[in-house]
Amino acid sequence: MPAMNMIQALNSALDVMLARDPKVLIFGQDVGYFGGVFRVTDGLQSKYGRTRCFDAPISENGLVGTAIGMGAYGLRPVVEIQFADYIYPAYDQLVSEAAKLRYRSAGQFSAPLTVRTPYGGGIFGGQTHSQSPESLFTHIAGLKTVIPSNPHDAKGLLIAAIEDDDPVLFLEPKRLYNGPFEGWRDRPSSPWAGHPMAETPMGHYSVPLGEAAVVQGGAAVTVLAYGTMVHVALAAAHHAGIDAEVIDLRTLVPLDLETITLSVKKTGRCVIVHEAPLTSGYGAELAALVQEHCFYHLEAPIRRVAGWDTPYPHALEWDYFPGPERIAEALRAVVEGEGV
Amino acid sequence: MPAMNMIQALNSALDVMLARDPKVLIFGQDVGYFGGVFRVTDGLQSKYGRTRCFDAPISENGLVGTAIGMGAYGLRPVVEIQFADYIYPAYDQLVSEAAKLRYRSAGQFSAPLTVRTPYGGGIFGGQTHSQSPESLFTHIAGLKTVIPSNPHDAKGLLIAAIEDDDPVLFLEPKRLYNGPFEGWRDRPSSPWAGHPMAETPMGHYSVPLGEAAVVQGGAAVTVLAYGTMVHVALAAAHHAGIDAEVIDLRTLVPLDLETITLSVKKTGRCVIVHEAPLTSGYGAELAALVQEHCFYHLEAPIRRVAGWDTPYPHALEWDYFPGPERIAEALRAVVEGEGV
Amino acid sequence: MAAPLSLHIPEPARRPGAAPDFSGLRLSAAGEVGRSDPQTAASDLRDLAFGLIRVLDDDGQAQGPWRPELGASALKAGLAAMVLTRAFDERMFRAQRQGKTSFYMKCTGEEAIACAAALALDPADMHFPTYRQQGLLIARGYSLVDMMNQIYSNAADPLLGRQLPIMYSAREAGFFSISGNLGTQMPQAVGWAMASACSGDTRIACGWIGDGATAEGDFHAALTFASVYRAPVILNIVNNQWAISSFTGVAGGETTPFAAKGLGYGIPALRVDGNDFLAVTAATQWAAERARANLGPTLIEFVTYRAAPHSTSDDPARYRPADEAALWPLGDPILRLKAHLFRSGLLTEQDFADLEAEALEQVRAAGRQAEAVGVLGKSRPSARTLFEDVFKAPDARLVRQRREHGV
Amino acid sequence: MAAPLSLHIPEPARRPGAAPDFSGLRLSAAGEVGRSDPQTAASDLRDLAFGLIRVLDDDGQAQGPWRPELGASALKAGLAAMVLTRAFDERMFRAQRQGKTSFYMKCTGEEAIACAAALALDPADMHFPTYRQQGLLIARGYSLVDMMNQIYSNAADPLLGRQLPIMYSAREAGFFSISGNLGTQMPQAVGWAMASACSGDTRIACGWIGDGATAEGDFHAALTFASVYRAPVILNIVNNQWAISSFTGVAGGETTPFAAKGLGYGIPALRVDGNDFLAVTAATQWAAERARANLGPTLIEFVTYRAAPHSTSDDPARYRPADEAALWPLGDPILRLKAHLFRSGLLTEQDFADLEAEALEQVRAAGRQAEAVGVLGKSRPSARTLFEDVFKAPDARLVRQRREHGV
Ligand SMILES: Cc1ncc(C[n+]2csc(CCOP(=O)(O)OP(=O)(O)O)c2C)c(N)n1
Ligand SMILES: Cc1ncc(C[n+]2csc(CCOP(=O)(O)OP(=O)(O)O)c2C)c(N)n1
Ligand SMILES: [Mg+2]
Ligand SMILES: [Mg+2]
Repeated sequence: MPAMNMIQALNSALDVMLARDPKVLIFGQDVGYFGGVFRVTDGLQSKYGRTRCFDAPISENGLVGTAIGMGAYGLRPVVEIQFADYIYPAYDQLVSEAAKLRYRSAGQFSAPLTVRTPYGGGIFGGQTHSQSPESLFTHIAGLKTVIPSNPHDAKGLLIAAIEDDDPVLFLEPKRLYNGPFEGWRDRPSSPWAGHPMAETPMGHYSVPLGEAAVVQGGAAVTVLAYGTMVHVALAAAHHAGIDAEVIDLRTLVPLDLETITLSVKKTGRCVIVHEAPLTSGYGAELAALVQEHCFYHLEAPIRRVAGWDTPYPHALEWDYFPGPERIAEALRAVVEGEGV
Repeated sequence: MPAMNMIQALNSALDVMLARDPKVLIFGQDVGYFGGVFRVTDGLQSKYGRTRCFDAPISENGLVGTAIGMGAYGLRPVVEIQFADYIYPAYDQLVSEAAKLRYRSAGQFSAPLTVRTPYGGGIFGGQTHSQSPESLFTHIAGLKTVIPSNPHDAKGLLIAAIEDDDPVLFLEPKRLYNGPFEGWRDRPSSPWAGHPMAETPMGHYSVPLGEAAVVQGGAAVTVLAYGTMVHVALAAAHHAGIDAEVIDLRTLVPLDLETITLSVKKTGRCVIVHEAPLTSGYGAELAALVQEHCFYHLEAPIRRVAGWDTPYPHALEWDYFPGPERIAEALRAVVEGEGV
Repeated sequence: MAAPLSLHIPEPARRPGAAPDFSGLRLSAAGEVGRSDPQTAASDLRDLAFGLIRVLDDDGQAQGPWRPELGASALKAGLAAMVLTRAFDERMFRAQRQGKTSFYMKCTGEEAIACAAALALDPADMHFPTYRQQGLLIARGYSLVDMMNQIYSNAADPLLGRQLPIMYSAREAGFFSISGNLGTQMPQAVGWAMASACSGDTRIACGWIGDGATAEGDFHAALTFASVYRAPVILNIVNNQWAISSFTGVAGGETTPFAAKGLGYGIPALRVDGNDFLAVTAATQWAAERARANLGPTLIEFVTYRAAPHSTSDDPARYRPADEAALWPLGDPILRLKAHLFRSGLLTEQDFADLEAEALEQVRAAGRQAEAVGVLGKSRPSARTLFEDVFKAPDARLVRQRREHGV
Repeated sequence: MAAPLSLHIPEPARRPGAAPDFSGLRLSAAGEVGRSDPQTAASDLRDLAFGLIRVLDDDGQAQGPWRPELGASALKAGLAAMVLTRAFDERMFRAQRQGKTSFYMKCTGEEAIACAAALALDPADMHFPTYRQQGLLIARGYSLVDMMNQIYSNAADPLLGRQLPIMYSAREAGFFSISGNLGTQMPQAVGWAMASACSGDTRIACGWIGDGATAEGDFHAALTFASVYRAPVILNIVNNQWAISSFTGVAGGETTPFAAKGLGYGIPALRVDGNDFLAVTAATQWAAERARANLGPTLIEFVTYRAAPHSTSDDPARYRPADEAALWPLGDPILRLKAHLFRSGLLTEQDFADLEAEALEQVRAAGRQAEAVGVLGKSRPSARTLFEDVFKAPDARLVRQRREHGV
């Protein structure tokens, strides 16, 4: 099984799906001849032709709007939004249209599109190349939200998303494209090669939507994370020397609540980590659910470690990014049962 | 002090501000000559002239985008979005621009606009005249979100919002425009006249942003609500015969966490109510905060009573709307300490 | 020192109390505007956006190069569809006033547009309508009972009571699910057409939007994508002079016709008398011929007048002269086609009276059937359906919520 | 049975390995396009969107009716601003390559547009730029050191290290805060202009957008609002032929010039040689005169070429012929103005060499000053500032978070 980085794994997923299903097509800014600014669609236009993978105008509402029409026709469009920070012009089409089409037409029409977009920080991208908007979509009934944390899952989840009959927002942690990232600002970054989850089958396979992965067993505390933060959380637990059970959610909607509650009922403690700002982040939903479902097992308040409630900065990126020290501190506090 | 309904109170706030501050102007669809589809701007164009209150194209991004430019110039625009369900085309301008302008320009420019919009259900408006999108805005650093529950507060809060130097989203519970609503689908609706909070001073006053109101003291459980749900929660507590302390948040951001924690520490129990879908609704943030800050005082899991995670229906509106029975049941469960 | 700047706030001359004034309306005589071959390059078609394509003159005669080839039965089918549409509107508006439903919207005065377009296109073509194209369904012979069941949101509503009345969806009738959010359907229509072209299909799409809603960003997106990929789509603007209380000047129509928007995208654009069944037919056929020949999109502005209130929630007496509708210079589309059929000897007064009576009876019969199922509040879909179709299969959370609701 | 449909996917002839091909470019000779009085009605100005307003011919002579009245010092100031802009770009691009910052974007080949526009408008007018208008700041004499401090995100960055490099904001220089989100500034520019007009002010606004970004809905919103309220605003499209790897055909420019977009809104539109300092000046003055006379907005398309990579993250060799920039038919804006000054006897080779040397020295001196404060990663604003300016005053939550962060 070849080792792939996340870009190669995503490219492979698209390649597999273009080959298997003539209804799949890809469009977005710079994805055609050029192969995408992150090279995720590299080589696909020349392999499958211009009507299967092509450039689109800089109009995110047009991208998603036309993809909905294509989906209603019967195709399975995969759309790339160049950065998640630029998804807002398409917000109405996603929220009012893609998410509600099946419901409002009582199943006559549906919008089986996949919207891929790189998200998250850690690359000195400033406020418009670093955002994590996932919770703005998890609130919307009718949308699924998927976030992989490694090449193997990225490919399998992307295939599952494309094959899914409902609209899926597929957020790609761009900080993980070329290698895992533990969040230490001053240590050299490592490539994916050598990481067990870089082992990625060449052909078709899928990782089902709605199944979390327990990436590290542990007894002291449950850590809920996704995307880049899975790796940062692991590093933090190691750093703090705490026996944490780390769960990679993989899909936020549908959520694998069972795996979460099973773990929290065992550990009695929970820390939730994300890059997005704290207030109304997805961590809020997770905390609400965990206290609802595990109240009588909890031995300390659930803590959230998240981005601050400010826009994403540039120079002070490492003061914003919820790195291993901040997470480690929360782990310690929760294990010691500290209130706020 | 005259009794006003909420429409009159809002109209009075706008009237007061147009008269006091030449920098205030109002625009939006049908707000000029016609006075707005809900009549909130009735009479203002003829009183203050066409450049102070005028119709705008059906372009919500244009509405908010031009208002930001006006704000940067030095005016205080008040924009009306005809229904909150139509705010999504303006989402990018609100999230990427209005919310971040002061920050990214290090205070050189700001966007002191107020975006008024009717929200919420209970009027058989179907999925595009009933939504409650508040949590899509509470996640955005740099935006304030205000929701009044009665005429007196509506006027005072709207004045405070217009006078505020930051962008404010002002959500008007349209079900309360003409009278309080307790959520009983089959009882006749009553007008505001006679309700103590309909007493509304004629002139200038403000209700500060960030201060919740304890609308009913109680010892058994704390209920957090805003907008229409304040009245439904009161009805539910009455119906269940439970001595609930009901808090009207009034502003979601900035949040009056102190009033909340004080109450929950006293009652040891908490129910949160909103019309918006459950997942990633503002109730999630409230639940997360309450368990964080009151963990060692809580005697039962916090419950959220909210809209289901479906689009807003038409015929089945009363199966969707979190009415007094559903709330009463949650109150009982929390008082009895039931887990989920 | 420069003179102070001032802002122009557009305001129609015609408000309550003032006399109706249509002097600003750019009109052409019937038959006046030349007809270019549909194969003509877009750049040679710019004038069509500024004229007004008309076929029927004041005497009901068909004039000029845009005269479509329509046989007697097609003309009568068109008239019948318009009459039925108007009768349906009348009844359902009244039904709302009687408390049988929450909301209704009429298309009175605009019937020619949807009815002619429906008949000029192929039944397999897909329309992406807005809320004032009930004529499409009616002309395509869609069940009036199903429309009423939708309006009554009752147990037989094909949309399971989920949508506001009149927000139909009828896939089999080539009628896309209507959205309450203005403009969103336009890029969707373009995407559907792109998909059809990608797939080597022969079906084309047709998007519909009001004059006011052209200001939405989605309208621009639709024109851009249609132009870039030469999508086989017809993009129709129904300019009925009003967007609730706002006149066309508030949407940018004060100085330039809406059709001219096409020119900046290299999209051929026609400005057409929307109350002229024959002109609507001809323009639609012309655009369809271009689309089917891979010549790409056409933008059509249909000039008409919203004779009815915006909706049952509206009172136009508050913002326009009471007699404006009556003085609208392009007349009534039903009376104009009727006059043409008279003139051509294809119809008698008795035939027309029969047509009207038949329409009324059809509507009444449908009404009885729908009301037998029940009206809003008296009959409704099972509460279980509330939790269905959010996704193809419900996730665990929806199952939990359904259970919590006890259904 | 109809023939199958097919989709048109626009693709430039010119890709790596192919020869540059500008045959599709609509050009006019210098002096060829007539100049209408700025008072002319928009409807009489439609042709200007399809021509190409040019003043400087191949010999550096100023031709035709659009020749602006510019004295020697104004011309030299323009040349100096362009030379300085290019020198600044060179140095900062290199600084990024040296790891001194995260990102940079050059405007090489496009200098005439921002520099001429800055000098043609009043210093009190407000620009709403996108990221390739550094020439505005430089021509307006804004501090190079402050620009560099912003680029280095250091402790002296006027924007407190919050923004990506080159996303300047300089209120005092009439330069609005740049957003990374394409197109959003356009309706904001219109709003600012509306506010100025509402207030009886005399200042006008000027919005800037790239060819690719005209596809955004905000561009349509800007044109709509500008048209409806006749806002005193100039809306500039910088058509530099590329949007990262996408040629103008992907933005709808294959069949129609971008300037033509104005026509559908009744907005006069000019298509202008963007590499011709005099043409840019003349067009800007013309538009400003209209705006100041309450005649409303003007749309200008500046035709130019993005000679540099899109940004430091880009490699254009992957998607366009290597020698395309060199063969661009409208030449280099600096060399063209230089030739004009030569020809007019206002400049010698030595003068020009001095100008270049001076620019280099200015940039170097500024560089030393900024680097003395520090480059990215070596110097930064206080962490406390992270929590400031979210609101005018922090809410309790931000205070809590700042405390939690220990600053
Ligand atoms: C995005 C959005 N904004 C606002 C509205 C509210 N609204 C409903 S209809 C309407 C007027 C539309 O006018 P027009 O497009 O001319 O169509 P007409 O009603 O005249 O057929 C408005 C503003 C909406 N439905 N969607
Ligand atoms: C809303 C949005 N979508 C996408 C992007 C990513 N992006 C940045 S620059 C660019 C190309 C812009 O091209 P153009 O408008 O022609 O300007 P130019 O770079 O040529 O000056 C793109 C797609 C963005 N910044 N904002
Ligand atoms: Mg209209
Ligand atoms: Mg460009």
